[in-house]
Amino acid sequence: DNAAATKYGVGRPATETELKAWDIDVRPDFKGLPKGSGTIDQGADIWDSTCASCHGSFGESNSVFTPLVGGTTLDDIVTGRVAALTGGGQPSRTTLMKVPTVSTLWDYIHRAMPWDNPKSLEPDEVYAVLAYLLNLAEIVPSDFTLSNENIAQVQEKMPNRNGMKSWEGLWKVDGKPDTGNVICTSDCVTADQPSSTLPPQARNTHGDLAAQMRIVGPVRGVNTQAPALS
Amino acid sequence: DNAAATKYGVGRPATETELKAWDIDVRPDFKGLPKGSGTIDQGADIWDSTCASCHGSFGESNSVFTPLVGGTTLDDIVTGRVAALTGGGQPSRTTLMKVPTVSTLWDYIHRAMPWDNPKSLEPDEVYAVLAYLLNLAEIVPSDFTLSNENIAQVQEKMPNRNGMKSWEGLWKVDGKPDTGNVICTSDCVTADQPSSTLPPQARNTHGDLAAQMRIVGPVRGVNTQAPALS
Amino acid sequence: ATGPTLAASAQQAVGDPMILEPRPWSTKLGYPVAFKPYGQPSPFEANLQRRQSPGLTQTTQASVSFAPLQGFFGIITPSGLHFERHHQGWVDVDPEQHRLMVNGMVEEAKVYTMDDLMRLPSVSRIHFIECGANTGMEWGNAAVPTVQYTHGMLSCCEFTGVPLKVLLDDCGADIKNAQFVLAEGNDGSSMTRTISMEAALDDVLVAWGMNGEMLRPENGYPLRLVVPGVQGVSWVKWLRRIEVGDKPWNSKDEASHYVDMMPDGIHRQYTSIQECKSVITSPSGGQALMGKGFYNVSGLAWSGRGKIKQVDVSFDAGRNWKTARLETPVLDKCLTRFNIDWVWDGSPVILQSRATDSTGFVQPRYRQLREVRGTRSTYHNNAIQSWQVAQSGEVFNVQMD
Amino acid sequence: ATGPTLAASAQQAVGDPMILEPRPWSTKLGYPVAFKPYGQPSPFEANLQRRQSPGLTQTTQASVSFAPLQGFFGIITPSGLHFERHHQGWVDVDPEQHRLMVNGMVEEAKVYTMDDLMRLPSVSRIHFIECGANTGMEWGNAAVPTVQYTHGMLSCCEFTGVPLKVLLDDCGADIKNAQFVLAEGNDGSSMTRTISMEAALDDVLVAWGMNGEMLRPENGYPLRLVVPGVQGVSWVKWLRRIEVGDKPWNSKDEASHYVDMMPDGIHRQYTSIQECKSVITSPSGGQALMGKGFYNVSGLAWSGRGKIKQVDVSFDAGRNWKTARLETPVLDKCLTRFNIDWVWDGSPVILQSRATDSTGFVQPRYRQLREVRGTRSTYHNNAIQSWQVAQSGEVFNVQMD
Ligand code: HEC
Ligand code: HEC
Ligand SMILES: [Ca+2]
Ligand SMILES: [Ca+2]
Ligand SMILES: [Ca+2]
Ligand SMILES: [Ca+2]
Ligand SMILES: [Ca+2]
Ligand SMILES: [Ca+2]
Ligand SMILES: [Co+2]
Ligand SMILES: [Co+2]
Repeated sequence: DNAAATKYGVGRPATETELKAWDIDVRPDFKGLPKGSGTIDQGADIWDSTCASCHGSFGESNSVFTPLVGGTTLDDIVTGRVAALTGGGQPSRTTLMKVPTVSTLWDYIHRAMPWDNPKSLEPDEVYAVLAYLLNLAEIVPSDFTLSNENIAQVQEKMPNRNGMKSWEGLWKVDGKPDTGNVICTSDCVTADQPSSTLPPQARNTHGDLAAQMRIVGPVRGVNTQAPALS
Repeated sequence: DNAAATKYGVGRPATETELKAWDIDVRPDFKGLPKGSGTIDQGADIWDSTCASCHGSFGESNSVFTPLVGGTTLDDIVTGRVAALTGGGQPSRTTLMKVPTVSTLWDYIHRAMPWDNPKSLEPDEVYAVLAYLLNLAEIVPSDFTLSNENIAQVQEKMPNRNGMKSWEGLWKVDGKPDTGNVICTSDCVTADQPSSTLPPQARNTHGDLAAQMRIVGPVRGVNTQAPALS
Repeated sequence: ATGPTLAASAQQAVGDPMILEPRPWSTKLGYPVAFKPYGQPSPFEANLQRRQSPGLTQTTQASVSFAPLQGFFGIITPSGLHFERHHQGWVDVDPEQHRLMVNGMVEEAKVYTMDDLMRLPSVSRIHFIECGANTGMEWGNAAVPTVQYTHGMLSCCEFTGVPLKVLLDDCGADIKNAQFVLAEGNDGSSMTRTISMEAALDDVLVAWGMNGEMLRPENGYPLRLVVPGVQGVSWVKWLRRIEVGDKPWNSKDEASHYVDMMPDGIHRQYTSIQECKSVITSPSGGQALMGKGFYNVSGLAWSGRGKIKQVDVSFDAGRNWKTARLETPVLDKCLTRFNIDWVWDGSPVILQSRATDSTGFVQPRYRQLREVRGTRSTYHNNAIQSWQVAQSGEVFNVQMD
Repeated sequence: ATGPTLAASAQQAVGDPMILEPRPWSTKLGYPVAFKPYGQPSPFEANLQRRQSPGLTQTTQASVSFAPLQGFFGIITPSGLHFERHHQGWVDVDPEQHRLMVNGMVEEAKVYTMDDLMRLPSVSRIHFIECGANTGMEWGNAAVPTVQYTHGMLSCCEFTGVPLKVLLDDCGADIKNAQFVLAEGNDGSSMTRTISMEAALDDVLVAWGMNGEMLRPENGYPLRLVVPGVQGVSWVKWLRRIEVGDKPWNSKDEASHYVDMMPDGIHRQYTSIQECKSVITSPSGGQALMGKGFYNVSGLAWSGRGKIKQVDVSFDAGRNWKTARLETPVLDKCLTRFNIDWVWDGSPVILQSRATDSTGFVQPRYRQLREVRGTRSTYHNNAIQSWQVAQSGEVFNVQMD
């Protein structure tokens, strides 16, 4: 009989079954991770039938979302830093270039994927399909069975595991800003010209702007189907 | 060239014709009243064709609005106070029991009546139909011609011309309140019973209240098609 | 020992199907963004509508629709549920065709387009608007069942517009000799109302904005007068003209309506200001409490003379009072939301709220109001509202003297 | 001497047909009250809609619709035009079927219905919500044409709900040892986000009310977390669970998105707070000024760390600055509307606004931001926005270093 219940008397204790149903989050320390395992072969079947239509056969597609796999090297797996993030070679930042913790992927696939049928995968299936993705990125070998027992070791091979830092400046209310400005009111230093102007073709990429603004008032939307006003 | 135009440079001077079109208000001192006249006979024709359908042949109808005419006496015309407002005999307060200034009626009929075709009456027509109404209330005789020349004399016969006072208490921001209360916080004087409770039949006059309130929350609408909860 | 209690606790040990059986919304892909380019409330909220009070008016165009205060939170009125009061119906004005004329005791009468007006320095402020006839049906006795009908001619929005003073200055108004302005609408009734020059120079706005967007057509699109603290009928909608003058106009709604009849048969005119008032909106009439226990009693307080200073709530028909929490911001001539904890023990009880404003004015009891104004003055009923909670939990509208 | 000038002045002597020829709305009976039980904007306002930015996202359910800031007044966002950001589409949750669970480091894990929650002591407060990715398309260069797309992942509403602290207390949360809470939604993605205990105990709300009515479905009906000052993705919608814990969760949107990449390739995580920022909304990109002369330049300023203290506006690309008027109320972690007079002489000019918050932080220039954060960090672009007015009056999005 808790003190709280005495105060407002609303709500009721959650049952074990209810907690089991909803308390599904998995933390980086693997708190919340259910037991289970899955092979890459099993994962490949699930992937092909359930995931590939959106993410591509090798997680490379960017037709419905940015690629999941790509841009990481065996070297990154050693260093835990994805080198391509500093070079400019890779066209986009793939999921495996960014995500530092394997728990994140397990948790997210389990709660949200496949996108059009979320929460349909059993834990073993999540292990399997995640193993398949990790193998695509050469983080685990092709005969690997991912399980709750060995996932902590896989964590030690995540390519970008050392590539993130918690940034208190924007976390704590009194965090220290890393940028800023000073109030200057007259004859302030400023560039003579804009460093960037809207590319002419971008003027019309969002359609006729006249149709996106109020028809009366101090200013009007410009008909961007026509050339710029002169 | 006014000072204001220099400041913002928006807007433009109104023309004489524009002022004539819109500056149509008529004040109690008859400022704004256009020249013209109309007889009760003319007014009766207009009334029967244009007004009676809503207000009744004698301005007595309350089917689309409270009655315009009724409840005033020849005595009221002498005193300028409508006696029925203090007695309880008259079922409703008619327009002519209340309106102290004849300008009000001229102005309003001209701007807003007939209700479904407002601003369709010419000044002469307004004089005529107003004369008709005033005659119904026995304020002017049946051979009367109302005009801008004699309307000030008619004002002297308005039955409730002395029945209103301007109330500064609710006009000026620092007006003196005529009611109020004091903050009492414990053991305050109060009646034991409500002086009035919602009549049982009124519980259902507004339909099913359950259908008028949110379906979740701390309180719910009561199904007032059913008897009161017990 | 075998019975519903045990069965219930066995079921409890398993749990709530709403948790155990995944709901469709958590196992499907939802709707796209901009599916509704202009969004709507959930269909589950459809009960909350503006409604007429049956029998109150003879027509639907010279009538009022009441705002469902029983369902509101905070102080902002959703624009779609703003109360309506029209005298000749509402109209759909083309803003490009709309004009504002300023004339009378000015150096130069002027005409403005919406484009002109919206170029001028504007301000934005949150204010309540209350019809002078709000709670009018209750002058004689408890007459209507819910707070929608007792107090629903009340709304509160953020308004944006140009101060009327800017326009008066722009036309060179003769502020020394003029004491009044006339505001005139552009609907069928071309509603006219006299406004005091005191207000006109203080905080009156010629407004086009309401809650961040343009006024709704029912509320005067594209232009209405905002007269903070003053009864709604003076907030002339579809505003087309301002005249500066030295005498009041005694327009129809200042000479036949919006006049308060005193017990001696004399009517008070130019009773503009809405004095300090409050009402508990939850729980309120026509609702039922869902059993004993803790409740957050919530309501609204406002004053046409300034800010709300304090709201007290009584749970015993006015014998004892406790001071409620006021939500912030507490603004001038604006609704203030109050909340107070309450544990209902299941016995019959009468709830009241009593507001005090920054002038020190305390909201009157019915007896105090009627002693001065009788029971037939129609307008400006700001008496303390009482809600009677029956043992059943059903809440009734009652009046305490 | 005969020509258009004379003709125009002759016509002027007669007047404007909009005044001389009575408009239909002033010569007809209008629509009845409650014609629309839930009202809508005027059809003349139809241009103002939430819109997607073409090409920004690959799907419409993991996407964003931008609020048309160019048309807003004051600080309140009309609920129908609140920006949207969904990760798995928006859903229509039945409030009777909705549950909130609180578990983790608590004495007793509990389940609440909406009825339970709405009985608890609630508060109402006006706060902005800004997506961490707002202005994200502009990190590298001026990319999109209007303020709807540069800054439209921004809205501001009055929210009503129970402080999260009340629920944490009700469940006996171990506040000493726990440093974080997890918030989880009930949509397809069951979005999870880590919230700092500092915020949870301060001003976070478990909210059901938005602008006086229930939340809109797109914004989390019937329950969302309100985390003042913090990026929108943390304001978990369709909220179903709160877990109290001693470590952050590194959820998908804390480990793959909403992480800010620095020039050295390191990503910053848990970058929650939206720092001080401002933008001029009128005039703004894609608009044209209607000729020389007086304008009321208007915009919005906000800070996730407190109140807005001052907004300065430059009409010469940042060389000289004037302090703008701030509309009241100026509230904590809330939009503040600023206005400033301006006379446009018809020559090309660049407009900027620069906000300062109550901590003394001054909104940075692009150069200052990029010196630290580079150009590929996607989130938290709060640089000074520049609008270039061409001689033609057309306004273009440009960036000043
Ligand atoms: C119908 C399309 C679709 C299908 C099928 C699908 N996904 Fe996805 N997936 C998406 C979209 C869209 C997103 C991005 C969601 C967002 O923006 O929050 C996503 C995100 C992800 C992410 C997170 C990527 C990141 O960086 O945030 C992972 C991991 C993932 N999917 C794995 C899978 C797996 C495994 C399957 C099959 C079991 C699957 N997906 C099936 C569309 C799909
Ligand atoms: C289609 C119905 C209709 C017609 C026709 C009509 N009226 Fe009216 N009249 C009304 C209504 C309804 C009101 C009340 C309007 C309001 O509430 O502001 C009214 C109000 C009035 C009033 C003001 C009464 C008061 O106390 O406020 C006068 C005077 C009046 N009408 C005179 C006339 C005259 C004269 C005509 C014909 C020229 C006329 N009416 C035609 C419906 C009508
Ligand atoms: Ca957990
Ligand atoms: Ca299975
Ligand atoms: Ca146009
Ligand atoms: Ca006049
Ligand atoms: Ca004629
Ligand atoms: Ca129900
Ligand atoms: Co009214
Ligand atoms: Co976002």
